[in-house]
Amino acid sequence: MYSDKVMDHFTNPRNVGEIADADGIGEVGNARCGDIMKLWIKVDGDVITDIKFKTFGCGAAIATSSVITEMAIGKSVTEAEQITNQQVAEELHGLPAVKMHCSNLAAEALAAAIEDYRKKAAADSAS
Amino acid sequence: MYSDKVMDHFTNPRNVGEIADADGIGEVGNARCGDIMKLWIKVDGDVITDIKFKTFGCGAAIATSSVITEMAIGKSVTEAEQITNQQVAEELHGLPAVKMHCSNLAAEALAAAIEDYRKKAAADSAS
Amino acid sequence: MTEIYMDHAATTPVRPEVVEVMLPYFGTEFGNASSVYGWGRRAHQALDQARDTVAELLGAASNEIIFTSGGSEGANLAIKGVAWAYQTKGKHIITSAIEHHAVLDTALWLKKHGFEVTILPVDEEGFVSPAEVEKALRPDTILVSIMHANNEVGTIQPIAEIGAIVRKHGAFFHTDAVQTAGVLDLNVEELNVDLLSLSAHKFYGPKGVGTLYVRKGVRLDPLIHGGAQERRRRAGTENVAGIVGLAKAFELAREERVAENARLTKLRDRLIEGLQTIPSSKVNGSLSQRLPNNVNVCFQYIEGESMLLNLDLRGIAASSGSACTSGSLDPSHVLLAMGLTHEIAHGSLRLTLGRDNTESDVDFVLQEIPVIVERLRKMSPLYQG
Amino acid sequence: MTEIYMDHAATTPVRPEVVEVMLPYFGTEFGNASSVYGWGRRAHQALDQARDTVAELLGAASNEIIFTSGGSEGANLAIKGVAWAYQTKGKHIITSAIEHHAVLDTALWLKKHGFEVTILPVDEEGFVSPAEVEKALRPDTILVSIMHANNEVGTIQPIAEIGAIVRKHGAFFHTDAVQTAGVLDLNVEELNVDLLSLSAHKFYGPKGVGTLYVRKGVRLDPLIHGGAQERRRRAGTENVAGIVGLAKAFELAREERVAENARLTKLRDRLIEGLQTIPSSKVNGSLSQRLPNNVNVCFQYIEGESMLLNLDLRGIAASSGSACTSGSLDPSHVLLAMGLTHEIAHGSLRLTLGRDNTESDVDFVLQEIPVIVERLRKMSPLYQG
Ligand SMILES: Cc1ncc(COP(=O)(O)O)c(C=O)c1O
Ligand SMILES: Cc1ncc(COP(=O)(O)O)c(C=O)c1O
Repeated sequence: MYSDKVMDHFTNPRNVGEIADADGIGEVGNARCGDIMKLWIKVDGDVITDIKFKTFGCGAAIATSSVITEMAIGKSVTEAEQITNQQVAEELHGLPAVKMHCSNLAAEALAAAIEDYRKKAAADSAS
Repeated sequence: MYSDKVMDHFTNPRNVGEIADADGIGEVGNARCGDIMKLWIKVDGDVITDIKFKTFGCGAAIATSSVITEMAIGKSVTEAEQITNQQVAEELHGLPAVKMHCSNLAAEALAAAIEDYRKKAAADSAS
Repeated sequence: MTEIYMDHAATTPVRPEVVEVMLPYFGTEFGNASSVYGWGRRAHQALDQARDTVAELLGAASNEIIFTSGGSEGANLAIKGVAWAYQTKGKHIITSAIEHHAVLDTALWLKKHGFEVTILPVDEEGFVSPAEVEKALRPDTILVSIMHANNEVGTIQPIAEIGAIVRKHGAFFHTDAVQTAGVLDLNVEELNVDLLSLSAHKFYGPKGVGTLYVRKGVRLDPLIHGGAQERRRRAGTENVAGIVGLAKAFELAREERVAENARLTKLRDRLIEGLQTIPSSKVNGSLSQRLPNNVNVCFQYIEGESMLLNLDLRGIAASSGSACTSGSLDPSHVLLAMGLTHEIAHGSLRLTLGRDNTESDVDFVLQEIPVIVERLRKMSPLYQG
Repeated sequence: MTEIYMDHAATTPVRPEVVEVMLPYFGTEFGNASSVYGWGRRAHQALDQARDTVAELLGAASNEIIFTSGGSEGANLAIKGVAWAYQTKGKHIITSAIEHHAVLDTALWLKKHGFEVTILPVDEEGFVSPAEVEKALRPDTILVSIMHANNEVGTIQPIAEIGAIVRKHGAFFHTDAVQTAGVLDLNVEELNVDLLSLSAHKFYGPKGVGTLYVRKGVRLDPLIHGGAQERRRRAGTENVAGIVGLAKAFELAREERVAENARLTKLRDRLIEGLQTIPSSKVNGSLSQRLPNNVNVCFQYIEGESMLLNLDLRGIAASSGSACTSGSLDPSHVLLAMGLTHEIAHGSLRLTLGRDNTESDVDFVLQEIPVIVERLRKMSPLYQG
């Protein structure tokens, strides 16, 4: 049902954890649907230098969270922001149809984290 | 589906044929239902001395015709008249349920032959 | 006594090659195809593969294939499924007088539930007329169901032509292909059908498993509600062994089809020719548009079952009318619809050939039947021979 | 890697003794049970014998037994069959919130067709209250359908008590016994049921075959119309091999039932005890009225599928909620009906034991699960461990 790449990321998820002094935090999903993703990013200049995640969810949810951390790291926030759920699924060599909508929230979680980073940065420069 | 006794009478039917100078002839059933029985009887005194049948019909129809000829021969017409379809079925060690109504007409054929005999006898004595 | 089986339209033995591919799914590969772990995934793969095979053989897409428990369920699902799903669009259904009871009785049941049913007549060879179908079609006709080939007399209907007419009028078209699957080329595009049902045990697969093809876009209310199997159109834990067996049997039949049909046609024609020499006999059905394995003859003055019993005593397995309704005493509704009288219809004999039949089987049958017919006629009050 | 199968509520392997009795009916004894000749009569005899066996095991008469294609068809036939046959008497049906979808979805479909459906709640252990059934019964109630034991949490309902109430009010009573057939004693008299459905593949028989018991006098509209099989209540060429297999498997299960249940209960309790030591875990379902092979636990903060995948990677086959609906993303409707929150219901794990499981299997599972739970919790944003 899952590709080898999904299983690889599920079995050995990259960048699990939290960042204590994160520059941005994004959280999407809810327990009702069975998927919650939380992403922490560290930004230096405009570049994402560190990223960590925690996920409550199925195999697809964990694998998408893991793979997006690899996709985002080293990218500028503007680039990272443009990653779509579709690209995440492709990076994992596809996801089962039933998982495409609910469990593929990683791009949204990343976007939320970047938005949070932007808000904080704006607040910082305003203060 | 059929008892051994049914199969015996079906395979080796007794008294098949016609009686040219019969004292009574009975015919029941119709081709629409798939069963027609015709019985010829010869009566001496009050006793059935000979009996023959022809049947268009299924295995049960042929076997019941055959067995009733054996049951009736040597009996007085009054006794023979009292043979029921149920007795015919019992004599054959039973019939499949689906065959009990349609193909078990032999007693009726015999009764019809006896009625015919009575009518003729009455006509003869009246003339 | 050698036993000769000539009732392949009733059912067929499962081929050893088919049993072989089924066996693992009883044992080591017994998983539920809905489960996520290894056993479940392997069962699911087996289903996917069977589905692809069947789809390809029908010229269909895999997601247009529903596995059922046989031909009867397939016909019921097709007809009730479309009827309930489209009842707001229309309530008129068209079928023919010679359909299998799985179609006819389903249509009549729907009639009790507010649907209107038109039952088309057939001609003396058993053909449904495409022109009659066109005349019967109405704006509120939602479904037409005409069988591909008849199980009793073997007449093959002009399905592609009827399908084109039905499509033009915007109704859906189901064909009961239970007797043609594995025998004729079944391409759903060429046949112009929207739904097609078949049953594995008629082509050397297992009993209790069948297929309903449903064209993409045709909605169906499920007949069996419950789990999410078969894309929510047929609930129930999938009969993996049976489905794998169906696909294998279908594949084998279609590979061997052309050569086997040629062989059977020769045997069939030899049988027909031989039986026609019996006085007061009549071959039923079309001689040109006929299943390669079907022989159906009426012998006047005698009744079918007594003939079958005599044949059985000589080791020959045959049928009189449809095996499914042999519990009934009515003569075949198919023969009556073709204009035969009750009396003659009662005397019908069906011989359907198969893989195991040889020329010497045919010759043995041709030797026995005249004797039996003669014997029974001598007993018959209708015969003035 | 050793593979441990602990999903016997989803399906079971066919026992070799069962496959063995089935095999002849694929090959030499392939006849259509409706045919009059030798092959047909022998197939018919095999059916009769299977029917007698099943009837006896249920405390029923042979003519009260209908063979189906499985549990889902059985439930659909029972519910739709009674509903259509008695719709002029009344249109009210009662069932419970924790039924299998084969029952629930059927009832909901009938609702679309003008029937009224009352869905009874359950308590936190999954019990339907007989008093609630009595309150829900109305003069126009024609059918009540309550499952014998739940497939997810294993809670066994007070069927005999509910049945007595239903009978007093003049409605018919169906129980879905798919999870209890072969496990509990099923006597239709003692259970006070009018209809009872079961499925062979849950007790080491083949997939695609089941039984519906229908008490004499209860009328049913067929679900599958057509031939005269099963006394006109279920058309279609009989799956002789499958039916013979069902009877054999049922017989074996009932012979071994008492000893096997004792063995399984011990394993089950060992599992439950071990899993309860994991923090923030909760056993679902009744502890006293429970299937001997069922374990169902929720682990807070983690999600079921990711647990199943991890177990699969360690060679352990288990389930989360019902296998039939694992295509869905909703948590179990059973756990929600028992009052669990969505969040907790998503973290459920079902382990169902069977003939092949040993104490060392249990110990291996008890060693693996805490590691997996810990690992997933560490990844979970909900866990503040
Ligand atoms: C309680 C219950 N009812 C009905 C069914 C349906 O049975 P089947 O899959 O054989 O159709 C199942 C199993 O899937 C079940 O567990
Ligand atoms: C033309 C036709 N349709 C439908 C059926 C029903 O198929 P099944 O017995 O597999 O349900 C049959 C055979 O019995 C048939 O010959």
